[in-house]
Amino acid sequence: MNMNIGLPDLLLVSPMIALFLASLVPITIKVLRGNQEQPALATLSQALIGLVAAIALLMVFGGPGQTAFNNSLIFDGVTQWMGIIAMAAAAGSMVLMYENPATKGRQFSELMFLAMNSAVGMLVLVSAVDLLMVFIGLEMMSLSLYLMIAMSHEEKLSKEAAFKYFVLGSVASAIFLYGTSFIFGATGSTNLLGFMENAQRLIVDNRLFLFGTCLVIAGFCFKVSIVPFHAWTPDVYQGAPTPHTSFMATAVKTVSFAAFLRLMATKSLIASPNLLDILQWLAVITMIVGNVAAIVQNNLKRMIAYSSISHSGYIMIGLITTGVSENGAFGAGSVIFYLLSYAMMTLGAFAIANLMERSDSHIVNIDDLAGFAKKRPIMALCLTIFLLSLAGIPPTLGFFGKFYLFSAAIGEGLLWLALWGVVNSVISVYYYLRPIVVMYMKEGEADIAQHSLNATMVTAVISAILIMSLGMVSGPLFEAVEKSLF
Amino acid sequence: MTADAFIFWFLSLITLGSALSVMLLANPVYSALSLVMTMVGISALFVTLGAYFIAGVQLIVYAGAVMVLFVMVLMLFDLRAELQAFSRGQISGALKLATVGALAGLIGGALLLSAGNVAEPSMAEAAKLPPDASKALGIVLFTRHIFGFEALGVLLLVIAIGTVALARAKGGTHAKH
Amino acid sequence: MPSTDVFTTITLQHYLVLSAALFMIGLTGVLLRRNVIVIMMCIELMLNAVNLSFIAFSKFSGRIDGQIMVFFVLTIAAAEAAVGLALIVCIFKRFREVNIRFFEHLKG
Amino acid sequence: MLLSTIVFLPVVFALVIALWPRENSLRHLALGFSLIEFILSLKIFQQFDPSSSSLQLVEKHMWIERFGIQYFFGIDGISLWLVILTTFLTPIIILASWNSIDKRVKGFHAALFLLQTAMLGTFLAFDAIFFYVFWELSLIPMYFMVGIWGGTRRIYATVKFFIFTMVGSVLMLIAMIYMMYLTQEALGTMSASLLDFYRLKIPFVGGTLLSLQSLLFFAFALAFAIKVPIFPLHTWLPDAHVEAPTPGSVILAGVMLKMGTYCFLRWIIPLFPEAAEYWAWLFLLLGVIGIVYGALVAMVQPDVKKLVAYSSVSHMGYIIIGLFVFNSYGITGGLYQMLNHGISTGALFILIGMIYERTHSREIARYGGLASVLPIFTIFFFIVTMSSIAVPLTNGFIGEFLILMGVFEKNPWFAAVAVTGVILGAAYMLWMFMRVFFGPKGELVSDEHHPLHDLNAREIGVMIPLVVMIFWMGIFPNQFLDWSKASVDHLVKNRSSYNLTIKASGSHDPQALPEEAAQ
Amino acid sequence: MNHSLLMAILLLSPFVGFLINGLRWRKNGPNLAGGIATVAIFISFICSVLLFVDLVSMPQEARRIAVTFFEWIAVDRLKIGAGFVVDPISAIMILVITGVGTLIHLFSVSYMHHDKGVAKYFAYLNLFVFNMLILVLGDSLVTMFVGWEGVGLCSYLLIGFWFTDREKAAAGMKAFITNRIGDAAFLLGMFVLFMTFGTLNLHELNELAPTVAEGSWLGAATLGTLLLFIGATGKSAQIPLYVWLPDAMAGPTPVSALIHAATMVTAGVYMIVRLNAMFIAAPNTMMVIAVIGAATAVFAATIGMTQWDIKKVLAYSTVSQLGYMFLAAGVGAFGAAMFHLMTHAFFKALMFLGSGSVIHAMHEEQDIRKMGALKKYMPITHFTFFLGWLAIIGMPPFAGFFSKDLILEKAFASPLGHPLLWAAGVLGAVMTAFYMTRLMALTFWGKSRVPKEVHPHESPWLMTIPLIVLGFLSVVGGWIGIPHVISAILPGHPANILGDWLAPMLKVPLSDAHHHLDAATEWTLMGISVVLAAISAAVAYQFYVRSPETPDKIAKALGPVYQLVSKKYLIDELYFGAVINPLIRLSKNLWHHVDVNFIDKITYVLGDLVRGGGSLVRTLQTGNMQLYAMYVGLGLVAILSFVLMR
Repeated sequence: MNMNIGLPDLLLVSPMIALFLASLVPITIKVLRGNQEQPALATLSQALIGLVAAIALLMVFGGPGQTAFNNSLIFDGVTQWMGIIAMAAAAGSMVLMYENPATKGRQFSELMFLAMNSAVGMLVLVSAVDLLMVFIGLEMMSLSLYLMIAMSHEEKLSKEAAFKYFVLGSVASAIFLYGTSFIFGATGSTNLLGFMENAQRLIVDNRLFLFGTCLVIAGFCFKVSIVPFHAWTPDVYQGAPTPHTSFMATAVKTVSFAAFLRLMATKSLIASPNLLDILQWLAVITMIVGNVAAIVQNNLKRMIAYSSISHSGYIMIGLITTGVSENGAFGAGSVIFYLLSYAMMTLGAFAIANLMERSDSHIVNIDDLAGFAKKRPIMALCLTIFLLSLAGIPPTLGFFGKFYLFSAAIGEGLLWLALWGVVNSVISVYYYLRPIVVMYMKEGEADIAQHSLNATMVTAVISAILIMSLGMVSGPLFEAVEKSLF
Repeated sequence: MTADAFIFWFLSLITLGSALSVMLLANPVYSALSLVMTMVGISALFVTLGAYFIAGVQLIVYAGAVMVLFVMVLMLFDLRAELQAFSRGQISGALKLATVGALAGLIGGALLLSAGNVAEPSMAEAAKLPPDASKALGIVLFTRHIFGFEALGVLLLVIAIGTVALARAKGGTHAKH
Repeated sequence: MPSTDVFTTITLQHYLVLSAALFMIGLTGVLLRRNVIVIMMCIELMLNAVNLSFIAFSKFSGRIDGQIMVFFVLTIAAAEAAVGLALIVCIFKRFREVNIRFFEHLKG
Repeated sequence: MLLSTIVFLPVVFALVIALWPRENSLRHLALGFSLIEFILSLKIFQQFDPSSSSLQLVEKHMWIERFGIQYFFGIDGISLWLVILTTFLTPIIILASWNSIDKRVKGFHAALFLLQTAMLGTFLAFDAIFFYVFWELSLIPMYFMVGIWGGTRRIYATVKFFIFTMVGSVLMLIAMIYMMYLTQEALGTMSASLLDFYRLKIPFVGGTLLSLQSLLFFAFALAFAIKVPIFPLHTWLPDAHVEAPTPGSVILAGVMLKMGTYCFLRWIIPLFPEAAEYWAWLFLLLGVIGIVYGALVAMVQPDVKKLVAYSSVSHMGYIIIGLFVFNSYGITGGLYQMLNHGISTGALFILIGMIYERTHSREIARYGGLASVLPIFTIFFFIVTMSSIAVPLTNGFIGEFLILMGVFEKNPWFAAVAVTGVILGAAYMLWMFMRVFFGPKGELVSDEHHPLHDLNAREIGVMIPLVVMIFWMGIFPNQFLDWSKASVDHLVKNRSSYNLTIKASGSHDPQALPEEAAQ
Repeated sequence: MNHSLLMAILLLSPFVGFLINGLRWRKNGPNLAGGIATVAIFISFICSVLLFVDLVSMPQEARRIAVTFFEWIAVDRLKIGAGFVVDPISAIMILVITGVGTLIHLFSVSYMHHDKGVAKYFAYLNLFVFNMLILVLGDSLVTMFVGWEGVGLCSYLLIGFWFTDREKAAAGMKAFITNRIGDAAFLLGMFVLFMTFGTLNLHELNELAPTVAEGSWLGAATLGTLLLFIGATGKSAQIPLYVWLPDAMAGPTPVSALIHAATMVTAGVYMIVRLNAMFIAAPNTMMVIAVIGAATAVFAATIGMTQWDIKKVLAYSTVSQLGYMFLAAGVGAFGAAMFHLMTHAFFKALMFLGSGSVIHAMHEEQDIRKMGALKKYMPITHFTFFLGWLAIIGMPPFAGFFSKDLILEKAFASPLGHPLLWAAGVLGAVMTAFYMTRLMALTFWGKSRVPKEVHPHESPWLMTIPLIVLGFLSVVGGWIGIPHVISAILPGHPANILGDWLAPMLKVPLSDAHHHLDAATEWTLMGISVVLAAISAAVAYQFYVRSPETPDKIAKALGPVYQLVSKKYLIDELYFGAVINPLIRLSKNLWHHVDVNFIDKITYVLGDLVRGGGSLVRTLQTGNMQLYAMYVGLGLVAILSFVLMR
């Protein structure tokens, strides 16, 4: 056993260490202050500094394709990009937490502590190539999240959401682990790099491996809410406080896809047409279910939840592309790029939802947006940009995300998936337009939060600007992503 | 029938039986006790498989710690046997059973036919694997899986603080009405 | 001959099927029981089934990593149980109810 | 830099308007801006060489290298006039909507300029994805224009408009991506440049829908057909027109529908020559059905605006059949008819807007005898009507005549059916004219409390340029056609192996040279 | 003087008049407006005369003044210039148009004196003349078509001049749309010719026309000319598109005189004459033209006999007379057609103006049953009208006699003719004599039936002068086409000046180029028609002056037949019932059932499908987490069983 673990490994995992250490700061201060909350802004800044540090360290030390701790962690382009996206999205969500009535105020330090450790879990997840590490990362992230949701000041729905998420998440974990055990049985290892060369042979010959892979995939599908493993998503997204929903929809989804991507990068799909087919069907069904269900929603968050399901379907296209192509960089790049755009626009959309919430138990319906454009023209414009971007209308970033995704799919001959994708984006236009219609074209007095929400608005504006401007320079950005992979 | 086989069948019977009672018994306290029984059974099975350390941990962590938690919570709630242990809805019930049946059939079938699918015993490692593998386990755990181990530590810390925080939260376990 | 074999020679498959049976029992419990605490127990059952599977594989393939996995799973399962029970207590305080039927406010 | 300036200057205008602090001088500012833009677009004539069929005033930079997507503007005889049409109509629209847009004035003008950018970009972009961005972008301001400033059923109309158009364009996007891969196969590197697309030889098998070229053809054609719109994909148009505010209708009819027909000419016909040839019958048939159907349905509309909307369906049918006969007459006529329709239908919508401002009704039955009350208005309306029904010496005649001639050359039977549109066109327009303007005064006209005032100086000022254009284009069509002749001839002659070169020399723009050298 | 300048002045002078009056339509009073308009036309007339003089001075074969101002449309092979040509045929036309036009303008000054829109009226009238000049001078079918539609447009405007009356506005619309039907065919005809011969230039077309008669109905020349002829039926009010002309009488009476009698309606005939070589090459077309012409001549005359509106009678008479012209053209007697066109322009304009004078005097009363004995109140009008009457019923030596006689002779004798055509022509002439006499009798002669409150009076000199001039022309107009048989006994007078003038432009029927009747036959034919017409006139005089009750008796005796004829054979009703109303019903059905209930329905159904799917998902999302867990299980089952397949 070659066990030389040293400084390089520690440097590689330094983002996680830094983030963990940073997470201890607010809670320690709280303890030292005799269980008194320090000013929330201080807590937030500490958290953000931690995240920024993590991003910085990730960029500095996370070289291309280095592994750490005996191949259980890998630091490559996927890790870096996905990590950065997740950390940025988490940071954005934390800013929302700072101003949401259901999360701000008391216990903000604890909340930040949990959120940051959830982010640590994410960093583990994005760098994990060992299914064991994936599991640890997943659990670290999820368990913190369950607690975060349950800690909401809102007392009814958030509890229910947390519990639902918990039970279903645990079942999914069990399924994932069961699959891992099969893979372990079949290969003698849980390390993806360990059986990567054999994966294509095993998936054909070895039913144990095949089933194990399927079960693991099911576990991932649950996390990224692929139909029919999606059912928790709308309920939890709706019940959780808006910033947490944003956290889940952006950061959690990103890192879950990162781990999923690692599995897909074993290229086992190339050898298994059946698996390929079923994944394609899952992607298609996910897009359809997410979109048609979103059409009939009135609750803004629930609508975005369903739309998030459909976006998972789009991203699945990219994953499948990665899985079937010899050099998966294009597909993986498109997935990362899509997640980047998706995280930004979803974060923005939730920021606006945050803006609308007046109390910790306030439910925001789409019709409440009437008159919003008059009252807050800039915010309305931002929401418009987010929604159009979600719908994939050029020249927003969302369009380019879809463009790369579909290009990758077509490049791998998955034309019909791309076709389903665009058909669905037409369906999605219908419900993405609805809030715009209500905002601009219906008369009404939008009831928006009275307290100051500057940070939320700044988040929204930054997201909107990035969505519009990154669209223009998406070419170099995408190339940078693609080149850094594999 | 060898002793091994007998022990296996005996333990499986106990384990499965108690697992079924966890699932079937209406009174949650009985369920909990059956679960303890299952844990013990599984622990014994671990022993038959040569994982002595794990068997011990299993007993301590599960039968000891986790189950105590469960029972405590049950006591806290002061629950009696439920009138309806199972969800209503015959169609959904049947569907659920069918689902589980189908899943069991698929996985069980795959496992039964999996004889040739298991990884070749790794000669190098098998040679090193002593009858009591605790030491080897420790070595592997603190070398190859050191990061996971540390991460686990972090996780436990987080959970500890998190549950306490939840308990103190508005509407949490200590919240007043 | 095979019939006696099945009973006398305990192979990997025996353990695997046993673990599968446990897993399915656990899953059935999750699907059908109404008491949230029992559901939690069933989840533990599923995780134990997984552990059994790992150990069996570990034994029969001669790799110790399976035991490591179980070690981790055990710990995390315990943590999960703690979180789950905390949530249950939390819910019970709010709803005065442990019947799963009462947690259906979020739907549609 | 000229084309880039022309395309993107309106965005700057939109921003300035959005940030302009004073509400009352907003319209003047917008009018000034639009005039600057128009004058700037006239500079194209100075630099454009009508004798060349090449792409001119080219600006070409790599945008997304990975896919060979370029920032690629160029102009040739086919797009030239549509660009001018767009910049010409904008000041008129601003002037026409001086009073009718009374809420969110700022937003309206910003949207208008944004829309102008999108439309100009559509006409000038020569890279598939670059083009697609403009194409889709044009939906958004229009969507808001109808949705915010529109009539009572505006939301239904605008969502219908958006989704209909979107349906077609997404398939086009897929086809574009597919073609980019085809360029990769054929040329080694991926390219989204239209000029590279032209070089492709896409396999075609007659008799089946499933050959590659046919599939791509239909993927593109659907997008454009919805935009045009071709029967039976037209139902969004009447709704959108009726609900849109006057300027929205004008833009929609004047320019946006042309985006569809222009793209047929720019994309479909040269890119898929065999498929276009093979499926021409379908488009001729649908075009002819559109002509007759649109005219018949227009005849029985109770709402003036809806009548004009259906007349657009009819007129666009002419353009389609003109393009799908692939001869000089048809294509020249089609191109000319695009301009005509833009001017005359635009003018009709402006006029309807003017009367709507006065009476707040568009119901034909409530009018009557308007001619004796509003004589100047009547004169303008009559002139525009004449243009619309293609009376000689107005612009409409040239277009229709050439189109019908082209169609006749290809297939006399289609021409024979299409020519009924000439009759029906006169029938529905004059019948409407009679019911609105002649006869005894209707309830709206004779209302004592609301005496109607004839057009004021501003409104006359709006109409004069349009009327001048109607006659100018009718009497001196050659002055217009000469600029397009080389391009159209080039297209007609080399349709089966069309390609477009970039004009390298003789450019007046000194900056253009190094750029082209870099290519 | 420079020809192109002359031509430009000729064309633009009315246009300038139009612009002045059009732009100042609220300010220009009747005298100023009328003055401008009349002068404008008169300038054109002078130019016409100058051009005519130039033309005469040229050698016979080279009589052609062609001017192209600019290239109008040039696409591929199609090269149409703004080219105008004065040759013997168009020279006659421009003289008639500007000459008669000037007179009618002059008449209008007084006639429209009290109308508020007088400047507008003159503007339209000038515009009409402008377009008419383009029509006749255009050197290609397309330029001709410009005028062709332009005059239709002016006709529309002038018929609906008093637009507050919905009936009148509708009449204008009817005229335009009916014309459009013809125009559509005209367009197709142009295309046929262009695709075959590669040009639309009239001169070139005539040159290129096949020299051998086409037998087929689908030959280019036949099809093209047939379609052009359909265009002509629209413009020149022939069966089946004549229906607009009677209604067109809704316009001011001078308009009827100018447009619906003298000039515009003859455009169809003129077109055929212009393209005579092409038509000659298509004997089938010629046959159709002749038959339609003859049928129209008779048919319209029968209706004319039953009408009570003075202008309607004249209108049907016009239709009938136009039928004669087509009959002439159809038998290849293009010269005769032109001749009759010209004489008809004189006498019909005269009669329309005369009727205008009467209507003016009767305070807008048009029903001849309320007139009678106007002779004493309006001597000049009566006298000139009387001359017109003689001319139209074909009494020698009045203008109508010569032209009509020439037509009848050709119908009988031309290789394309047929005795039946001649017979129809004679029948028409007989009926013409009857209804014209009836008109004279009821209006000017017999007993006065004028209501007491109306005091008829002679019109002012501005109105009577044109009448006198036209009356003079109605008398002498025919003398330029005196047949050889007559000139033989009238020494000193040259025979058939017009025929010789036109000869170089016209092609004679292909077979038998030098066919001549012998004098006796000619005399006989002449005699038959004149005598029959005279008898008919006498009978009518007897009926309507001597014993006014007889007609009623006859009408009663004829019963339904009379009713049918007096209701114009119910053709309008037929058109409405069989074509227009079904079309409108169809359109409504298309709108409701195709657009609203089918195409939109599909989109709604698709939308509902999506929404239905959404609702389904909603119902599956019950909130029960065990069910969710079951979905997970089901998904797992699906994946596992799917990967096991195959």
